Amino acid sequence: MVDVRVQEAAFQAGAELEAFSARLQNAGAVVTFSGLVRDDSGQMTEMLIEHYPGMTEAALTKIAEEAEDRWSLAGVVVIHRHGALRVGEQIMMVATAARHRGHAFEAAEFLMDYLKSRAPFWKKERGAAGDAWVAAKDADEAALDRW
Amino acid sequence: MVDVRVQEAAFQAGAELEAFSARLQNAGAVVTFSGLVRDDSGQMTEMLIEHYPGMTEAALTKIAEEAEDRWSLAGVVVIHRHGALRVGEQIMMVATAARHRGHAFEAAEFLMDYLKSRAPFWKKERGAAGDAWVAAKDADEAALDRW
Amino acid sequence: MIDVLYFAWVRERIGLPKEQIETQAATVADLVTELIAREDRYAAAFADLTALRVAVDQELSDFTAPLAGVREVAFFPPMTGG
Amino acid sequence: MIDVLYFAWVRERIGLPKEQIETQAATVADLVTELIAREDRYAAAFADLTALRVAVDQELSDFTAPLAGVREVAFFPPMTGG
Repeated sequence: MVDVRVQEAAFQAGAELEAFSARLQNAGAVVTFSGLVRDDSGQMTEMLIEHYPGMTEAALTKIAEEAEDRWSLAGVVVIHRHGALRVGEQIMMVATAARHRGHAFEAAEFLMDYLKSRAPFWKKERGAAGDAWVAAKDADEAALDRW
Repeated sequence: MVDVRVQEAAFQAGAELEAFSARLQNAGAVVTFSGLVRDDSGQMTEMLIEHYPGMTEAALTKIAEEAEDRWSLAGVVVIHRHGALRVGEQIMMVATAARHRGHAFEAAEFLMDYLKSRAPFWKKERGAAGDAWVAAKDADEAALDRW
Repeated sequence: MIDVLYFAWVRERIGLPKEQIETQAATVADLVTELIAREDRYAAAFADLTALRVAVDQELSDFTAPLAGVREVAFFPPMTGG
Repeated sequence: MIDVLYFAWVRERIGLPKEQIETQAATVADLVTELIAREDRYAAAFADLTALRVAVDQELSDFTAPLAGVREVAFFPPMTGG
Protein backbone atom coordinates (compact mmCIF):
# COMPACT_ATOMS: atom_id res chain seq x y z
CA MET A 1 0.00 0.00 0.00
CA VAL A 2 1.64 3.20 -1.23
CA ASP A 3 -0.23 6.45 -0.58
CA VAL A 4 1.45 9.60 -1.98
CA ARG A 5 -0.19 13.02 -1.75
CA VAL A 6 1.12 16.43 -2.86
CA GLN A 7 -1.29 19.09 -1.75
CA GLU A 8 -1.73 22.72 -0.81
CA ALA A 9 -4.23 21.93 1.93
CA ALA A 10 -3.22 21.51 5.56
CA PHE A 11 -3.36 18.01 7.06
CA GLN A 12 -3.17 16.53 10.54
CA ALA A 13 -0.32 14.09 11.10
CA GLY A 14 -2.19 12.50 14.02
CA ALA A 15 -5.32 11.79 11.98
CA GLU A 16 -3.15 10.36 9.20
CA LEU A 17 -1.33 8.09 11.67
CA GLU A 18 -4.64 6.80 13.03
CA ALA A 19 -6.04 6.13 9.55
CA PHE A 20 -2.83 4.43 8.45
CA SER A 21 -2.65 2.18 11.53
CA ALA A 22 -6.30 1.20 11.13
CA ARG A 23 -5.67 0.01 7.54
CA LEU A 24 -2.73 -2.23 8.46
CA GLN A 25 -2.89 -5.99 8.50
CA ASN A 26 -0.69 -7.49 11.21
CA ALA A 27 2.19 -5.00 11.06
CA GLY A 28 3.70 -4.59 14.51
CA ALA A 29 5.77 -1.48 13.94
CA VAL A 30 4.72 1.95 12.67
CA VAL A 31 7.15 4.87 12.32
CA THR A 32 6.21 8.41 11.37
CA PHE A 33 8.29 11.44 10.61
CA SER A 34 6.64 14.82 10.48
CA GLY A 35 8.29 18.05 9.50
CA LEU A 36 7.10 21.36 10.94
CA VAL A 37 7.94 24.86 9.74
CA ARG A 38 10.77 26.08 11.96
CA ASP A 39 11.82 29.69 12.32
CA ASP A 40 15.56 29.74 12.97
CA SER A 41 15.98 33.49 12.46
CA GLY A 42 13.01 34.56 14.54
CA GLN A 43 12.10 36.79 11.56
CA MET A 44 10.04 34.49 9.36
CA THR A 45 6.47 35.43 8.57
CA GLU A 46 5.80 32.54 6.23
CA MET A 47 7.41 29.77 4.23
CA LEU A 48 6.66 29.35 0.53
CA ILE A 49 7.04 25.89 -0.96
CA GLU A 50 7.34 25.61 -4.72
CA HIS A 51 7.23 22.27 -6.52
CA TYR A 52 7.25 20.74 -10.00
CA PRO A 53 3.72 19.43 -10.62
CA GLY A 54 3.78 16.02 -12.23
CA MET A 55 7.42 15.29 -11.51
CA THR A 56 6.88 15.66 -7.75
CA GLU A 57 4.22 12.96 -7.55
CA ALA A 58 6.24 10.66 -9.82
CA ALA A 59 9.43 11.12 -7.79
CA LEU A 60 7.72 10.55 -4.44
CA THR A 61 5.87 7.47 -5.73
CA LYS A 62 9.11 6.00 -7.06
CA ILE A 63 10.90 6.56 -3.74
CA ALA A 64 7.96 5.13 -1.77
CA GLU A 65 7.72 2.03 -3.96
CA GLU A 66 11.45 1.45 -3.69
CA ALA A 67 11.20 1.63 0.13
CA GLU A 68 8.18 -0.69 0.14
CA ASP A 69 10.06 -3.35 -1.82
CA ARG A 70 13.37 -3.03 -0.05
CA TRP A 71 11.99 -3.28 3.51
CA SER A 72 8.89 -5.43 2.78
CA LEU A 73 6.66 -2.71 4.16
CA ALA A 74 3.03 -3.29 4.99
CA GLY A 75 2.38 0.31 4.01
CA VAL A 76 3.91 3.69 3.17
CA VAL A 77 2.40 7.16 3.29
CA VAL A 78 4.07 10.30 1.97
CA ILE A 79 2.29 13.65 2.22
CA HIS A 80 3.96 16.93 1.24
CA ARG A 81 2.42 20.37 1.08
CA HIS A 82 3.18 23.25 -1.26
CA GLY A 83 2.18 26.91 -1.16
CA ALA A 84 2.35 29.29 1.81
CA LEU A 85 2.83 27.93 5.33
CA ARG A 86 3.16 29.58 8.73
CA VAL A 87 5.63 28.76 11.51
CA GLY A 88 4.63 25.58 13.36
CA GLU A 89 2.50 24.19 10.52
CA GLN A 90 3.02 20.67 9.18
CA ILE A 91 5.06 20.70 5.98
CA MET A 92 5.12 16.99 5.32
CA MET A 93 5.05 13.53 6.82
CA VAL A 94 6.05 10.01 6.02
CA ALA A 95 4.72 6.88 7.69
CA THR A 96 6.04 3.35 7.34
CA ALA A 97 4.74 0.06 8.70
CA ALA A 98 6.58 -3.24 8.94
CA ARG A 99 6.60 -6.40 10.99
CA HIS A 100 9.73 -5.34 12.84
CA ARG A 101 10.86 -1.96 14.08
CA GLY A 102 14.25 -1.93 12.36
CA HIS A 103 12.66 -2.08 8.93
CA ALA A 104 10.11 0.61 9.70
CA PHE A 105 12.81 2.96 11.04
CA GLU A 106 15.22 2.37 8.17
CA ALA A 107 12.55 2.84 5.53
CA ALA A 108 11.39 6.12 7.09
CA GLU A 109 14.96 7.46 7.21
CA PHE A 110 15.59 6.36 3.63
CA LEU A 111 12.39 8.11 2.48
CA MET A 112 13.40 11.31 4.24
CA ASP A 113 16.95 11.29 2.89
CA TYR A 114 15.73 10.78 -0.67
CA LEU A 115 12.82 13.17 -0.38
CA LYS A 116 15.14 15.95 0.84
CA SER A 117 17.48 15.70 -2.15
CA ARG A 118 15.54 14.05 -4.97
CA ALA A 119 11.98 15.34 -4.79
CA PRO A 120 11.49 18.66 -6.63
CA PHE A 121 10.53 21.02 -3.82
CA TRP A 122 12.09 24.37 -3.02
CA LYS A 123 11.56 26.36 0.15
CA LYS A 124 11.67 30.11 0.48
CA GLU A 125 11.54 31.96 3.77
CA ARG A 126 9.62 35.20 3.77
CA GLY A 127 10.40 37.59 6.60
CA ALA A 128 10.72 41.14 7.82
CA ALA A 129 14.19 41.36 6.23
CA GLY A 130 13.02 40.09 2.84
CA ASP A 131 12.75 36.74 1.08
CA ALA A 132 15.44 34.08 0.90
CA TRP A 133 15.57 30.69 -0.79
CA VAL A 134 16.63 27.92 1.58
CA ALA A 135 19.99 26.54 0.42
CA ALA A 136 20.46 22.80 0.01
CA LYS A 137 22.71 21.23 2.62
CA ASP A 138 25.70 19.12 1.64
CA ALA A 139 24.74 16.90 4.58
CA ASP A 140 21.41 16.09 2.91
CA GLU A 141 23.14 15.00 -0.27
CA ALA A 142 25.75 13.05 1.71
CA ALA A 143 23.02 11.26 3.66
CA LEU A 144 22.10 9.34 0.51
CA ASP A 145 25.41 7.51 0.54
CA ARG A 146 24.41 5.17 3.32
CA TRP A 147 21.64 3.62 1.21
CA MET B 1 9.85 17.97 28.34
CA VAL B 2 9.73 14.29 29.32
CA ASP B 3 6.29 12.67 29.48
CA VAL B 4 6.28 9.02 30.62
CA ARG B 5 3.05 7.08 31.14
CA VAL B 6 2.53 3.44 32.12
CA GLN B 7 -1.13 2.63 31.95
CA GLU B 8 -3.73 -0.07 31.47
CA ALA B 9 -6.04 2.21 29.47
CA ALA B 10 -6.00 2.30 25.69
CA PHE B 11 -4.61 5.40 23.99
CA GLN B 12 -4.61 6.84 20.48
CA ALA B 13 -1.17 7.35 18.96
CA GLY B 14 -2.59 9.94 16.55
CA ALA B 15 -4.11 12.07 19.29
CA GLU B 16 -0.85 11.85 21.25
CA LEU B 17 1.16 12.95 18.20
CA GLU B 18 -1.14 15.95 17.69
CA ALA B 19 -0.93 16.98 21.35
CA PHE B 20 2.86 16.55 21.38
CA SER B 21 3.39 18.58 18.19
CA ALA B 22 1.14 21.36 19.49
CA ARG B 23 3.27 21.70 22.65
CA LEU B 24 6.58 22.03 20.76
CA GLN B 25 8.48 25.28 20.44
CA ASN B 26 10.32 25.53 17.15
CA ALA B 27 11.26 21.86 16.71
CA GLY B 28 11.28 20.99 13.03
CA ALA B 29 11.38 17.20 13.27
CA VAL B 30 9.03 14.82 15.05
CA VAL B 31 9.44 11.04 14.97
CA THR B 32 7.03 8.52 16.42
CA PHE B 33 7.22 4.79 16.84
CA SER B 34 4.09 2.88 17.70
CA GLY B 35 3.91 -0.81 18.45
CA LEU B 36 0.75 -2.78 17.69
CA VAL B 37 -0.17 -6.26 18.90
CA ARG B 38 0.79 -8.63 16.09
CA ASP B 39 -0.46 -12.18 15.75
CA ASP B 40 2.30 -14.19 14.11
CA SER B 41 0.74 -17.58 14.79
CA GLY B 42 -2.78 -16.67 13.70
CA GLN B 43 -3.90 -18.28 17.00
CA MET B 44 -3.66 -15.43 19.48
CA THR B 45 -6.79 -14.35 21.31
CA GLU B 46 -5.08 -11.76 23.48
CA MET B 47 -1.74 -10.51 24.73
CA LEU B 48 -1.10 -10.06 28.45
CA ILE B 49 1.51 -7.52 29.47
CA GLU B 50 2.94 -7.77 32.97
CA HIS B 51 5.17 -5.07 34.44
CA TYR B 52 6.97 -4.10 37.65
CA PRO B 53 5.09 -1.14 39.10
CA GLY B 54 7.45 1.55 40.34
CA MET B 55 10.53 0.22 38.59
CA THR B 56 8.85 0.52 35.17
CA GLU B 57 8.17 4.24 35.49
CA ALA B 58 11.66 4.87 36.90
CA ALA B 59 13.37 2.90 34.13
CA LEU B 60 11.40 4.60 31.34
CA THR B 61 11.98 8.05 32.82
CA LYS B 62 15.71 7.39 33.08
CA ILE B 63 15.90 6.22 29.46
CA ALA B 64 13.82 9.19 28.26
CA GLU B 65 15.94 11.72 30.17
CA GLU B 66 19.12 10.17 28.82
CA ALA B 67 17.78 10.50 25.26
CA GLU B 68 16.66 14.08 25.88
CA ASP B 69 20.15 15.10 27.02
CA ARG B 70 22.10 13.17 24.45
CA TRP B 71 20.16 14.44 21.40
CA SER B 72 19.08 17.86 22.76
CA LEU B 73 15.46 16.93 22.29
CA ALA B 74 12.68 19.48 22.44
CA GLY B 75 10.46 16.75 23.86
CA VAL B 76 10.05 13.03 24.52
CA VAL B 77 6.91 10.97 25.11
CA VAL B 78 6.88 7.33 26.18
CA ILE B 79 3.57 5.54 26.70
CA HIS B 80 3.38 1.81 27.47
CA ARG B 81 0.31 -0.22 28.32
CA HIS B 82 0.00 -3.23 30.60
CA GLY B 83 -2.84 -5.71 31.08
CA ALA B 84 -4.83 -7.55 28.40
CA LEU B 85 -4.66 -6.36 24.77
CA ARG B 86 -6.24 -7.64 21.57
CA VAL B 87 -4.61 -8.07 18.16
CA GLY B 88 -4.17 -4.73 16.40
CA GLU B 89 -4.32 -2.65 19.59
CA GLN B 90 -1.62 -0.12 20.43
CA ILE B 91 0.88 -1.53 22.95
CA MET B 92 3.13 1.47 23.23
CA MET B 93 4.55 4.50 21.53
CA VAL B 94 7.50 6.82 21.73
CA ALA B 95 7.68 10.30 20.23
CA THR B 96 10.77 12.49 19.92
CA ALA B 97 11.17 16.04 18.69
CA ALA B 98 14.36 17.82 17.69
CA ARG B 99 15.52 20.62 15.45
CA HIS B 100 16.92 18.18 12.91
CA ARG B 101 15.62 14.85 11.70
CA GLY B 102 18.77 12.81 12.41
CA HIS B 103 18.54 13.53 16.12
CA ALA B 104 14.84 12.74 16.31
CA PHE B 105 15.32 9.42 14.49
CA GLU B 106 18.34 8.35 16.52
CA ALA B 107 16.69 9.20 19.83
CA ALA B 108 13.55 7.22 18.92
CA GLU B 109 15.61 4.17 17.95
CA PHE B 110 17.69 4.43 21.11
CA LEU B 111 14.54 4.64 23.23
CA MET B 112 13.10 1.56 21.54
CA ASP B 113 16.29 -0.47 21.85
CA TYR B 114 16.57 0.31 25.56
CA LEU B 115 12.89 -0.05 26.28
CA LYS B 116 12.88 -3.54 24.70
CA SER B 117 15.69 -4.85 26.90
CA ARG B 118 15.82 -2.65 29.99
CA ALA B 119 12.25 -1.76 30.90
CA PRO B 120 10.55 -4.41 33.08
CA PHE B 121 7.72 -5.61 30.84
CA TRP B 122 6.91 -9.20 29.93
CA LYS B 123 4.53 -10.29 27.22
CA LYS B 124 2.45 -13.46 27.17
CA GLU B 125 0.44 -14.64 24.21
CA ARG B 126 -2.85 -16.28 25.02
CA GLY B 127 -4.30 -18.45 22.29
CA ALA B 128 -6.33 -21.47 21.33
CA ALA B 129 -3.29 -23.70 21.93
CA GLY B 130 -2.58 -22.28 25.39
CA ASP B 131 -0.47 -19.51 26.86
CA ALA B 132 3.16 -18.78 26.07
CA TRP B 133 5.59 -16.16 27.37
CA VAL B 134 7.29 -14.23 24.58
CA ALA B 135 11.01 -15.02 24.66
CA ALA B 136 13.56 -12.21 24.60
CA LYS B 137 15.46 -11.92 21.35
CA ASP B 138 19.25 -11.90 21.27
CA ALA B 139 18.90 -9.26 18.54
CA ASP B 140 17.18 -6.89 20.98
CA GLU B 141 20.02 -7.20 23.47
CA ALA B 142 22.61 -6.85 20.70
CA ALA B 143 20.88 -3.70 19.43
CA LEU B 144 22.08 -1.86 22.54
CA ASP B 145 25.70 -2.15 21.45
CA ARG B 146 25.40 0.59 18.86
CA TRP B 147 24.63 3.23 21.52
CA MET C 1 13.38 -8.72 56.17
CA ILE C 2 13.58 -8.30 52.42
CA ASP C 3 10.69 -8.06 49.98
CA VAL C 4 11.27 -10.58 47.22
CA LEU C 5 9.28 -10.16 44.00
CA TYR C 6 8.81 -12.53 41.08
CA PHE C 7 7.56 -11.71 37.60
CA ALA C 8 6.40 -13.57 34.48
CA TRP C 9 7.22 -17.30 34.44
CA VAL C 10 9.33 -16.99 37.60
CA ARG C 11 6.20 -15.83 39.40
CA GLU C 12 4.22 -18.71 37.89
CA ARG C 13 6.76 -21.38 38.89
CA ILE C 14 7.11 -20.11 42.43
CA GLY C 15 3.38 -19.58 42.69
CA LEU C 16 3.29 -16.10 44.17
CA PRO C 17 4.18 -12.56 43.14
CA LYS C 18 5.82 -11.39 46.35
CA GLU C 19 6.94 -12.57 49.76
CA GLN C 20 8.85 -11.25 52.74
CA ILE C 21 11.94 -13.23 53.58
CA GLU C 22 14.02 -13.23 56.74
CA THR C 23 17.57 -13.83 55.58
CA GLN C 24 21.19 -13.30 56.53
CA ALA C 25 22.32 -13.82 52.93
CA ALA C 26 25.19 -11.52 52.01
CA THR C 27 24.51 -11.41 48.28
CA VAL C 28 21.73 -12.06 45.80
CA ALA C 29 23.42 -15.34 44.89
CA ASP C 30 23.38 -16.43 48.55
CA LEU C 31 19.67 -15.60 48.76
CA VAL C 32 19.04 -17.74 45.67
CA THR C 33 20.93 -20.64 47.29
CA GLU C 34 18.74 -20.34 50.39
CA LEU C 35 15.56 -20.27 48.30
CA ILE C 36 16.59 -23.28 46.21
CA ALA C 37 17.16 -25.28 49.42
CA ARG C 38 13.63 -24.53 50.62
CA GLU C 39 11.34 -26.20 48.11
CA ASP C 40 11.26 -27.75 44.65
CA ARG C 41 9.30 -24.86 43.16
CA TYR C 42 12.21 -22.51 43.93
CA ALA C 43 14.70 -25.03 42.53
CA ALA C 44 12.57 -25.14 39.35
CA ALA C 45 12.43 -21.35 39.05
CA PHE C 46 16.15 -20.87 39.66
CA ALA C 47 17.40 -23.90 37.69
CA ASP C 48 19.12 -21.78 35.06
CA LEU C 49 20.38 -18.46 36.38
CA THR C 50 21.55 -17.38 32.92
CA ALA C 51 17.85 -17.23 31.97
CA LEU C 52 17.12 -14.82 34.83
CA ARG C 53 17.58 -11.15 35.53
CA VAL C 54 17.62 -9.47 38.93
CA ALA C 55 16.72 -6.02 40.19
CA VAL C 56 17.88 -4.69 43.55
CA ASP C 57 15.75 -1.88 44.97
CA GLN C 58 14.20 -1.47 41.50
CA GLU C 59 17.49 -1.07 39.64
CA LEU C 60 18.80 -3.74 37.27
CA SER C 61 21.66 -5.50 39.01
CA ASP C 62 23.30 -8.93 39.11
CA PHE C 63 23.69 -11.99 41.31
CA THR C 64 26.88 -10.75 42.93
CA ALA C 65 25.14 -7.67 44.39
CA PRO C 66 25.39 -7.34 48.20
CA LEU C 67 22.14 -7.32 50.19
CA ALA C 68 23.21 -5.07 53.08
CA GLY C 69 20.58 -2.33 53.46
CA VAL C 70 18.51 -3.65 50.56
CA ARG C 71 14.71 -3.56 50.90
CA GLU C 72 13.56 -5.20 47.68
CA VAL C 73 14.93 -7.85 45.32
CA ALA C 74 13.12 -8.98 42.16
CA PHE C 75 13.70 -11.97 39.90
CA PHE C 76 12.38 -12.22 36.36
CA PRO C 77 13.20 -13.42 32.84
CA PRO C 78 14.74 -11.08 30.26
CA MET C 79 12.32 -8.27 29.49
CA THR C 80 10.20 -8.23 26.36
CA GLY C 81 8.48 -4.86 26.27
CA GLY C 82 7.80 -2.63 23.32
CA MET D 1 9.79 22.67 -29.90
CA ILE D 2 10.72 21.90 -26.34
CA ASP D 3 8.96 23.07 -23.18
CA VAL D 4 11.57 24.61 -20.90
CA LEU D 5 10.63 25.08 -17.24
CA TYR D 6 12.35 27.08 -14.51
CA PHE D 7 11.89 26.78 -10.76
CA ALA D 8 12.84 28.70 -7.61
CA TRP D 9 15.54 31.36 -8.10
CA VAL D 10 16.18 30.19 -11.68
CA ARG D 11 12.57 31.09 -12.46
CA GLU D 12 13.00 34.44 -10.70
CA ARG D 13 16.19 35.35 -12.57
CA ILE D 14 14.80 34.40 -15.95
CA GLY D 15 11.49 36.02 -15.14
CA LEU D 16 9.10 33.31 -16.25
CA PRO D 17 8.16 29.79 -15.21
CA LYS D 18 7.92 28.19 -18.64
CA GLU D 19 8.53 28.86 -22.32
CA GLN D 20 8.50 26.97 -25.58
CA ILE D 21 11.81 27.00 -27.40
CA GLU D 22 12.59 26.12 -31.00
CA THR D 23 16.03 24.56 -30.91
CA GLN D 24 18.36 22.23 -32.76
CA ALA D 25 20.51 21.73 -29.66
CA ALA D 26 21.78 18.17 -29.39
CA THR D 27 22.18 18.14 -25.61
CA VAL D 28 21.02 20.00 -22.53
CA ALA D 29 24.41 21.74 -22.39
CA ASP D 30 23.96 22.95 -25.98
CA LEU D 31 20.53 24.32 -25.09
CA VAL D 32 22.04 26.18 -22.14
CA THR D 33 24.68 27.70 -24.45
CA GLU D 34 21.93 28.90 -26.81
CA LEU D 35 19.96 30.42 -23.94
CA ILE D 36 23.00 32.19 -22.43
CA ALA D 37 23.67 33.80 -25.85
CA ARG D 38 20.14 35.18 -25.97
CA GLU D 39 19.91 37.65 -23.09
CA ASP D 40 21.65 38.67 -19.90
CA ARG D 41 18.93 37.22 -17.67
CA TYR D 42 19.73 33.73 -19.00
CA ALA D 43 23.45 34.35 -18.55
CA ALA D 44 22.71 35.35 -14.95
CA ALA D 45 20.62 32.25 -14.30
CA PHE D 46 23.11 29.85 -15.87
CA ALA D 47 26.29 31.54 -14.59
CA ASP D 48 27.22 28.59 -12.34
CA LEU D 49 26.03 25.25 -13.66
CA THR D 50 27.33 23.43 -10.60
CA ALA D 51 24.59 25.24 -8.64
CA LEU D 52 21.90 23.89 -10.97
CA ARG D 53 20.05 20.63 -11.48
CA VAL D 54 18.24 19.51 -14.60
CA ALA D 55 15.28 17.23 -15.28
CA VAL D 56 14.56 15.80 -18.71
CA ASP D 57 10.96 14.73 -19.25
CA GLN D 58 10.45 14.94 -15.48
CA GLU D 59 13.35 12.65 -14.58
CA LEU D 60 16.49 13.95 -12.87
CA SER D 61 19.24 14.01 -15.48
CA ASP D 62 22.37 15.99 -16.29
CA PHE D 63 23.77 18.50 -18.76
CA THR D 64 25.16 15.83 -21.08
CA ALA D 65 21.71 14.35 -21.74
CA PRO D 66 20.67 14.26 -25.44
CA LEU D 67 17.55 16.19 -26.46
CA ALA D 68 16.36 13.99 -29.34
CA GLY D 69 12.68 13.18 -28.76
CA VAL D 70 12.57 15.16 -25.51
CA ARG D 71 9.43 17.21 -24.80
CA GLU D 72 10.30 18.93 -21.53
CA VAL D 73 13.48 20.19 -19.86
CA ALA D 74 13.51 21.84 -16.43
CA PHE D 75 16.24 23.83 -14.67
CA PHE D 76 16.31 24.46 -10.93
CA PRO D 77 18.58 24.71 -7.89
CA PRO D 78 19.23 21.69 -5.64
CA MET D 79 15.99 20.60 -4.00
CA THR D 80 15.14 21.47 -0.42
CA GLY D 81 11.97 19.60 0.40
CA GLY D 82 11.00 17.87 3.59
